[in-house]
Amino acid sequence: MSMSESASTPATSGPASQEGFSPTQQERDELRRHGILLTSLEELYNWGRSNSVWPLNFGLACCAIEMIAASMARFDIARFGSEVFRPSPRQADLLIVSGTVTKKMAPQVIRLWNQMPEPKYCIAMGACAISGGPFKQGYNVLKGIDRYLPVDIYIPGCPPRPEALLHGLMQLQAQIRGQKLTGPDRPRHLRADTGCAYPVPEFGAHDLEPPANPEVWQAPSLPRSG
Amino acid sequence: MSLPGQLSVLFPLASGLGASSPLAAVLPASDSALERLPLTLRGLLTGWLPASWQWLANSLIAIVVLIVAFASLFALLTLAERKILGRVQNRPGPNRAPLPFLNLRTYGLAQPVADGVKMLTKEDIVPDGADRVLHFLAPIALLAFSILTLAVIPYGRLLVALDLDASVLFFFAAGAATELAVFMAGWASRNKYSLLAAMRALAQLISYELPLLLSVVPVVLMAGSLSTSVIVERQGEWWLGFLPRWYVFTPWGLAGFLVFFVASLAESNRSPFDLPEAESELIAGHLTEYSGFKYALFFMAEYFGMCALCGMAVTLFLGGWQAPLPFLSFIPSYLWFAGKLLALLGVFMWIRASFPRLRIDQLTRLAWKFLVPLALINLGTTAFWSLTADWAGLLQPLRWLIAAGLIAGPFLLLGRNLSKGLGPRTYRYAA
Amino acid sequence: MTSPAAPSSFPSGLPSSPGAHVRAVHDDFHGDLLEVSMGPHHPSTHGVFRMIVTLDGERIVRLKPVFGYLHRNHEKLGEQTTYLASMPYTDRLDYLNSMTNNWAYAIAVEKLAGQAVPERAEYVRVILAELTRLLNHTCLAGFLLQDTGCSGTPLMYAFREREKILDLFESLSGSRMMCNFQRFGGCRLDPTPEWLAAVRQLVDGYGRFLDEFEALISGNEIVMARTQGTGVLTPALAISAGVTGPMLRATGVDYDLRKVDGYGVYPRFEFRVPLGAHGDTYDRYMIRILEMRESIQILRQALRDLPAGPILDPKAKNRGFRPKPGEAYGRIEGPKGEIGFYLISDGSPNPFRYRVRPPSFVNLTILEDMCLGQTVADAVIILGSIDIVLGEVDR
Amino acid sequence: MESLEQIRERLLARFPDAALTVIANPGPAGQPSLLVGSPHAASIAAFLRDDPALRLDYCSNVTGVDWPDREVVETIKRTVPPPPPAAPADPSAPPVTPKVIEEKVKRHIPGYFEVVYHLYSMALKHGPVILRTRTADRTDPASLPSLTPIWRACEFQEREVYDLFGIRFTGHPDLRRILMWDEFKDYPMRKDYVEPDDYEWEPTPHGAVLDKARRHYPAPPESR
Repeated sequence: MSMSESASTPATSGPASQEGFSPTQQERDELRRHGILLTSLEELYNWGRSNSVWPLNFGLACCAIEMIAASMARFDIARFGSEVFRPSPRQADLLIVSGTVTKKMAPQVIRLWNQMPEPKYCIAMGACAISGGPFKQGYNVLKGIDRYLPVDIYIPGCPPRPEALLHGLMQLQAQIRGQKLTGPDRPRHLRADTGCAYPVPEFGAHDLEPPANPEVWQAPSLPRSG
Repeated sequence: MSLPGQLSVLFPLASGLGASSPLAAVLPASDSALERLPLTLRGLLTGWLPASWQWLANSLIAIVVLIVAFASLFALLTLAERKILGRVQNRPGPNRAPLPFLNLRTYGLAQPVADGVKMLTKEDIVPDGADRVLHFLAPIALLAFSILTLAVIPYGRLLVALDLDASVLFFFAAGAATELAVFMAGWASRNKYSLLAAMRALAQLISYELPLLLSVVPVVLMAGSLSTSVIVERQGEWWLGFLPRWYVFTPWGLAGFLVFFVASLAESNRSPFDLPEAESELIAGHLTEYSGFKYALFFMAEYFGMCALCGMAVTLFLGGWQAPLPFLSFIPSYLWFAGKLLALLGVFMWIRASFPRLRIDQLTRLAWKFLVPLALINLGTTAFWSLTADWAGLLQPLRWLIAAGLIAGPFLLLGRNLSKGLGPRTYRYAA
Repeated sequence: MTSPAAPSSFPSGLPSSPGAHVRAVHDDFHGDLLEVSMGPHHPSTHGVFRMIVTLDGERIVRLKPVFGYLHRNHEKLGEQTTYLASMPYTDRLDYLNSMTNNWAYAIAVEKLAGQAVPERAEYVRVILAELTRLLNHTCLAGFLLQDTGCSGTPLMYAFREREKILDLFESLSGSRMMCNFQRFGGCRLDPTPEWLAAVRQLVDGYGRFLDEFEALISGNEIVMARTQGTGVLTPALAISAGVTGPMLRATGVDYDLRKVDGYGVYPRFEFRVPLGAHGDTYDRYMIRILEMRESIQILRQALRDLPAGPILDPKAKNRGFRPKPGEAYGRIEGPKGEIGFYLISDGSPNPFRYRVRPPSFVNLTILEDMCLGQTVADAVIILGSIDIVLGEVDR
Repeated sequence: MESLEQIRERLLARFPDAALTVIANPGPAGQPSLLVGSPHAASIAAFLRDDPALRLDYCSNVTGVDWPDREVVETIKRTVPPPPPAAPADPSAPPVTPKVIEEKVKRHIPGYFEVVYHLYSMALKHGPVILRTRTADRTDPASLPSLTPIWRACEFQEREVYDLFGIRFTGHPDLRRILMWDEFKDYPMRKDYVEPDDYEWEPTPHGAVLDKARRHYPAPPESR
């Protein structure tokens, strides 16, 4: 504790430096500059999994080509340690929903997600995966994968440029690094109340049944009359 | 001057290096301190123990050192492989992962650590209806057999964990058992892709076991011993005082080395023979249903197997820990071994970055119709080489010519047969 | 199997429900067969395509393709929007070749409305279409080799060239992949001299890239062993099955719409049509390589002869566009084969019927015929050599 | 290549009782088509494929069209005869010209399904010849002969027409749904298809979308 006080930054004067010391990232960086390492298992864990995000080798539509382009020499997703595109969901950490999810494909996407081991992350890449995009009015197009899956990062664009995917990946890494492993907002796989398997919709006579997973997604209500 | 006969029976090694050898003067009379460094360190650790306990303690230390050394080599190799692949493909490769807690970017050196942390903490999934016991045992068995093979390789003049009389036999016996583990993994996963991969793996590994073994027999024949240490010692002489007498620099040795190298590519499931985990065909093959640390164990075992086979290739054909030139002998032998090993591993990675994959029938055809006959012919050539050991003067080049012809002729014939009907084509254009 | 109309005479009684996953079948074949579902998530199905493969050991005894995992209702949406609003949707049909899709649609609408196109626009269209052909064939070669198990190296070099072409597209149209560049009666924008100089530079360097690619790959023994003699297609079957594009020409049938229809200004250029003799995977690969060399020739001539003038017909009307009632079928030689648009107008701003004739969907008809008796590993590269893009197959 | 009329003449000579109509194309494309009655469609297709002068060996495009019932308002020019002169005609008067009046006539055209085939010849490099077959009405099950036995290219395209339009092709070897899943009951490319209501509010001033929103939220939710 005395060390943190010696690093005379304004941040350390807060109540955080009293009991139950949990320094913020800024405080940590400041301490690091003074040669003091503050660490915990939590930080090691988050550091490890944020720097080794292996995506599933899974492409849906147009965005998949840009996803491939992001792993190619010009953009080289390998710099972030993410070029290990695993073909089997068992070894993947990240599901990049790259393209239009049709109703015929949606159950398979959810099955793939269920087959991935925790901790796992989901990126909705492109307008179609976010909301159905230009094909939203189509009868066979799912209006956003977030109706069935918990999405961590949304990358807009039609299709997003490879740089956008890299940015999304970096945002995901930052999100992982910021996670607290205890407390009410701990990640999904450390909670007892949420299951890791999501219900797979059935093919109905006219539509998928159910059309959305109510635990993940609620239909927005019309915010104005009319 | 020469050692008493009794002693030379007791110490075959010593007699090989005996003062009767005209090259004894070139070799260092005694090992340098650097050469003895590993033993000195071990002595510091176990020297205080009673003599009867020392043997056990030394063995334990050897085991721990082997595992730790190769586990860290594995970590480095994964990074090296990604970097080499990146270099071949005109891109930087992993270079971000900052060192933990320091935010220091060191060319991605921390990448394997991050991967390791993540792998350790991943959820372990066993599919419904899978054979849980075998599913659990397969990676462990594979790793165990791979580590066993590492035990008999002489890493330096004084460094061999298990110096058996028949260590070559031991090596291939333990290595062959890995096939069982791969099949276990494929069968226990209850996945059709895994099963297909397991069948492929069996067909492939058994096919290549034969040329692998047959390519070693000439070495055993020439060295007159099944002990890896002796085989390395036998390669420690010099032609004309400066050309190393490694077996790879003889016609039969070169052919044997190439057969061994190709077969070991196949035995370690490396491209272009990575059919059991052919990504574009069988998802991830026998690894399809493995997640988390079990998958990491498989990965590790694959690299251990690769290291073991490369180490064996170095031992059998590339002179083991011997220095390539007499005046370089001051560098400790284990460094020479490490250098040769890393170079061979680099070739493995280079090949992986360059070649497409064979089909399973072409793969087995290559083994049975090309490598096995070639290895057998090589065996005959070695016999000729052995019989003509006393040819001297003008007969010496003749001996080389005959041996080279004995191998090159069948090589060309068999190779032509292998690629029958294939070739570049010419195309016509519409009028 | 819920479809009521499937007759029992068809050899396949396989369940087509995507819910029915892999299972072993025992029927009239000897021995035990293994039924494997490849896809819709599989590393080498080029998207969300599914093949239900029945295997005897590694040999394929039956292969049923399953489509529709990317059925995005393109035709329905096309009938719900105006003629011009469908143009960006055509970009997303075959998302590697937006420029040729645009052109095929523009040609169909121009036929429907009797719209003339200025000469400069025709030349620019040829330039863009041939650049697209280079792009598509380069990527195809890369993906095909990826399917044979190269660890990404040929694909990386193919994508290096793709990025160069995409840079050109981006600087011209503002978008890398979804260019939305053609209009009814010309093009959206006029290329600048700097852009044309950049194209010239790319075209001059492309031959060298092809030489390098070929030196490393076309003569590689493993590539030849894998591709020669696999997936043989006979000319008679190819014609009957409506196979078009490089796949048809690899069987030796001389049918190139650039020569047959002579649309645009293609009759003014000198180029040859390479023909294969064996109809196997290697021929399909080599025909594409040779076509790229011809494309370079066309590009050189088009860049040399590019006339001045308007890029868009001044009388063209793209907004509030209402063609007279009637119908038209317009087609061009896309990189994957004949891409056509069939339009029926009833005089309203929206097409009454909007139909895409997708080359890769029709080319898939003979997938099973080509794969029977081959191994799983062959099926993967045969599929790769057909050159499908699921956006176009399922629409 | 011969004109479509000539082809029709030759076909009629071969198949005297076939129903063959040339449908003109009013647009500038100039692609008329040949309407073929169902009973003879397969034999006519085989004739077109094998005839040495035509050799239409390549069926490029197969598609369905849904023509719903429509009311067509046609403008018909009618000559009205001059009214009979009430008075004895004055011979010097100018002759009464017949009067042409335009009147609008409503005509009801019953709906039908149509399948269009675009045929080309790879051997002789000509085309297209456009074939059409029609159902009598729009009632289910609509059924038309399959041309897959003549051209393999029709196999998947006819399956697609079956999937999206609900036209059953008799003689098709493997008529299953191709794009939609098997449990699906509707035929989405029909003009009267109503898609499932999974509408989601989106901030757009687009008229059609707002209409849809009104249908989806019948009563406006309580104001906030």
